[in-house]
Amino acid sequence: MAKIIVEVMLKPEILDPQGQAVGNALPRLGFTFATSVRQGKRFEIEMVGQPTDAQMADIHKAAETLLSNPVIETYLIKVEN
Amino acid sequence: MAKIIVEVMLKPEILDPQGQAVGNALPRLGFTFATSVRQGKRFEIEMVGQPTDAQMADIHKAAETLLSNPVIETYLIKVEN
Amino acid sequence: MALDTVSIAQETPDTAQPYKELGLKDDEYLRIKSILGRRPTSSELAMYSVMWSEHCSYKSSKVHLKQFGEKAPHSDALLVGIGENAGVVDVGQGYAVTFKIESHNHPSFIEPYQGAATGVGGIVRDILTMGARPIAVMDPLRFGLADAPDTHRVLPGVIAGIGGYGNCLGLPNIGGEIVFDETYAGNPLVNALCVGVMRHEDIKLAKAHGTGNLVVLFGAKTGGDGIGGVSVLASETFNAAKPTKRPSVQVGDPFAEKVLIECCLEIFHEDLVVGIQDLGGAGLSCATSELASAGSGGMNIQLEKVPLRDPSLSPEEILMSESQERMCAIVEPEKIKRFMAICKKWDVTATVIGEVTDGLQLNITFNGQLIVDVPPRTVAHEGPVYNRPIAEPEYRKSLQPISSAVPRPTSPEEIKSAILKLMSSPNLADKSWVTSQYDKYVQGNTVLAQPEDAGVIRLDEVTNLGVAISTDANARWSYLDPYEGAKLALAESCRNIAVAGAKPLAVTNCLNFGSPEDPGVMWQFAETVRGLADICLELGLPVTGGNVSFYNQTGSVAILPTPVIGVLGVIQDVRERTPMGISREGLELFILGKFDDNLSGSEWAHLFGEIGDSSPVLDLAQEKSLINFLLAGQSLFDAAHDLSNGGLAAAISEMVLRHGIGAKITVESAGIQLFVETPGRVIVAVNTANAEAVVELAQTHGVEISSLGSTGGDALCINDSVIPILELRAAFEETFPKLFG
Amino acid sequence: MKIGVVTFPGSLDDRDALRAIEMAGGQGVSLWHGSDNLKEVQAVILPGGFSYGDYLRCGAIARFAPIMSSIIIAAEHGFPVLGICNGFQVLAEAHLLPGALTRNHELHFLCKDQPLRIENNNTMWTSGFQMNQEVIIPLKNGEGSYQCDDATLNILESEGRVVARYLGQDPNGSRNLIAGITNERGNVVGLMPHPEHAVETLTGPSEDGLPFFTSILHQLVGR
Ligand SMILES: Nc1ncnc2c1ncn2[C@@H]1O[C@H](COP(=O)(O)OP(=O)(O)O)[C@@H](O)[C@H]1O
Ligand SMILES: [Mg+2]
Repeated sequence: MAKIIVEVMLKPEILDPQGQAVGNALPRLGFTFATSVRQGKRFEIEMVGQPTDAQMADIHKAAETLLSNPVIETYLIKVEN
Repeated sequence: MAKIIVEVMLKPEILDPQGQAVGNALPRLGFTFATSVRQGKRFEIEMVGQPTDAQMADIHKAAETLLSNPVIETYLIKVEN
Repeated sequence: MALDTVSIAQETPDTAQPYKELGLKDDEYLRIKSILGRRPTSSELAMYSVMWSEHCSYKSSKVHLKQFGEKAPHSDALLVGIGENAGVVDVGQGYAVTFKIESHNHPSFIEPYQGAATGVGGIVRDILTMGARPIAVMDPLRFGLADAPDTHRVLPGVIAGIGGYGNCLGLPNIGGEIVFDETYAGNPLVNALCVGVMRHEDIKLAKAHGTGNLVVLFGAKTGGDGIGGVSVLASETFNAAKPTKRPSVQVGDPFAEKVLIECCLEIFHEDLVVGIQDLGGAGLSCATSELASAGSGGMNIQLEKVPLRDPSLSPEEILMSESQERMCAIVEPEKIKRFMAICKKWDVTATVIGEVTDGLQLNITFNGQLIVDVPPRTVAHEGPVYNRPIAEPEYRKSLQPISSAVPRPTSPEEIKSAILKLMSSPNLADKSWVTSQYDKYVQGNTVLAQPEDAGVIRLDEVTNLGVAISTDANARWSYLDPYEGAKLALAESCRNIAVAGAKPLAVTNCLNFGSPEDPGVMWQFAETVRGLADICLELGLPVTGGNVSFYNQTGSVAILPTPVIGVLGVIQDVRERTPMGISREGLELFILGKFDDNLSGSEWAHLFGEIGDSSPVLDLAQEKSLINFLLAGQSLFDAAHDLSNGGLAAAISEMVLRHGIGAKITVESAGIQLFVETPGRVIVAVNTANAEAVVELAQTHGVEISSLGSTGGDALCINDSVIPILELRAAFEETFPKLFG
Repeated sequence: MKIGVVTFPGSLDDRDALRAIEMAGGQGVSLWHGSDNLKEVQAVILPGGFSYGDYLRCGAIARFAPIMSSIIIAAEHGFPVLGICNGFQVLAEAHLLPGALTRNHELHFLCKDQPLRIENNNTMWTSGFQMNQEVIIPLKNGEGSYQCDDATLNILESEGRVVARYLGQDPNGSRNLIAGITNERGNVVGLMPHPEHAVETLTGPSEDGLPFFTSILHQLVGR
């Protein structure tokens, strides 16, 4: 059984109000470690067995069309076991 | 300069309507690879230099109080360079 | 893993059971044994423990609540009374309206967003269950002090949760309340009201009739939500090694509920159900036992058929799960195909899990083994009843009158700074930061919404028939005198309805109190119910339902007694409604009703840390005359606004701020008259041409009327004090963004 | 004159849009997301709401509905489509309009009576407005912040494809205060504010939304 991770982040040039809000909240709570915060999404997709090449192609297509919007976002796919 | 990644996921026993919506949409689009989908958050936090022990402790505290709600979520911290 | 079946229970009568951990008392456990003639199985124990909890059985409040039935006024409007999921009233033209308030207080403290969201989801399902389309929601809320750190955790989450769920369902939010008081720290009150409409013939009841009819569970799959408590049972009794990580919070899925609403309405439209019940607190335990108990009695359920989100759930947990967005319907076999087709259309999971029998028992099997064999009435309707000790609380003996430390401003500067102070205080400041997070336009029938006195919704686009709803509570008066406090809250709610131009018709309530095991709290509760029942009888308004929330306390400190009252009114032509804001220059302002000098419980005194010693006493005759006057004069008013929290000072400020048109008023004793909250008063703005008629009308109704001033300009002028609207608005509007933005 | 309104699971303002069409003198036809049949309507409105709960991204799942495949093909051939709020989000996800709608900068759902300026009255849906007419129309959404890259923004501005712009205080952080845009042909318009909630003063802040519905009817007659 494999687990596919798809990480979706806003492109750097796109305003990220959520990340910004976290970035502003941290110092108010006394946390001073961060210089910048961006917030994105993380999908954990379970599948039976290891992904075949055809399935990997499908996963890329799903990440590109459904899980992310290429106009504003980028994605990264990882396979875990 | 280090990058701290905080991954926040709903606990497995907690209903995840977002993941469910994706899981239901995939087969409608002809993607049949997934047996289950969960959706969580991913924070990318940039900081100057490598985190000290005290800073790591702070990062854990921030992850536990601000970035996640331990009643329904779990978090995982990773350090990238 | 061993399944505890009825036959095992018979064979092992002495097995120890964790009934105490499940909240049952020794005598309650004995009673279960005597009902069954044996020890309960673990599944039966689970059902009884949750159904006999305070929350589901009303065991401490029942003896008091029955006054609502005993003292009930005769009302032709009441179509369905207390006892069903929500009461239903006839509003004419063949329309029936159902409305109810429920609390989701504690869950909203634990997880503000989800707690509040699922609170909205729950009350909406109650309304839907009656056969109605939900058409609006309201949210009376109470929080700890506005500047307390925990309030900053709780309030934004609660607001986002109410908005997140209600907006996604497409329900306009048309009003509510936000009040801050120290006693709510740790015990926020999240009450939610929903109102729905249907045709008379579409009313549905939670009854399982007809041998052979099918029991259908539909909506979301069942997970481990809200069963933190029962995991005790699953783990201790059977398998100590099993992970008992069962969440006590529920997560809402508003999209699933929206789809469920549309699916149900289509099912109702085709008349496909015999009875229907939503799944809320106590989940399937509650739904099956209530349906069977209210029906002919017999029901078989095959529990393994319940679709699960988490396959590791034990039968006890399936019975107790409080997973949201589920419904249970009784369907005739010949209609099941069509029922399933509609569910499929909406992508709603539906499963036949059992059938109605001609027996008297509720029998539940799990993979063929009998695990529950109970008379359903003993679970659902014949739970324990307590006559808890009652004692007038000590604090009432040490109440002090309002001291001279509470200022009575008189000079122009004093008046100006007092008004600015009052209007910027969190309890009176502009709530747009909150209400702008709620959709008030969806469905296109919202005629009045916050910040108006009442929400008004159009029911019929052709005839313009509509309903008005208001929720009110004055917990400080209830603290001073719970009997009068309850009456005053109801009177205020009626006044809010009448001010908008609607005729009060029916009442719902949500009674939020501390621990019923504290005799002082129980006294507050008993006095509240007595007051409510009395005034409802006197005004001829039926109580159609409600909710009781006990145990809102931290240690020995209870919240202020907070009976939240909701009143529903009917307005024949919504185009005639009266708004609260001054919309034109040159209008004459009148004030109706008398005032006294008792500042007890007022917001002004509260700002200086005082509560005083005596609540006002409701003058019922005056209140009735005022309501009649308002209804008779409806067409004569340009604007009308009720005086409540903050008295005349707040009322006139709000009227001015609504559209930014000023006013000039004169008062004799500003120090008292501006701030006293004497009930039974209203300000009306009247076109000069109508002024004489209004005065005459007041006199014929025996309502005291006096001229207050006139509208116009860009300032609120009180005697010689000039408060520019810009300045007043800044004070009024900056508080919430500063606190929570 | 038949105008379709699509109901997706989670659509909320579909009935309001149908009512607005009827008030403008048209015939509203309800279209179901699961069918690709446009029922011979002459224009389509994608209404507001939370299609599929808007859980992934607003409009991201709805754009794959069967009805959308018909609408996308038709729109590319000049068929008039108006996307209101969630409908605008669906159109952006379907790439019938450029850019994307993202989380409001204050991170809250925001419901308010929003002043706007109509800056293009050359579309099928706005021809009934005066150029630069100022109107008040309810805005209500959590993800209404219009974002696109600089090149796209330049094109939109230089070609006059900004249909409506927010006036006064910035409600959500949209680039250049954009409230609505059109495609090159002017047949597809996306709008964050809700004109269907501004068709009678009894239930809305104004009647300023009505021209969106009368415009299309006039355009269709003229064809
Ligand atoms: N304070 C109250 N006043 C009037 N009726 C009440 C009150 N509290 C509860 N009830 C009624 O008791 C019945 C049971 O309440 P409850 O178990 O909360 O219903 P539900 O499970 O449908 O929410 C309902 O009819 C409800 O309206
Ligand atoms: Mg119920």
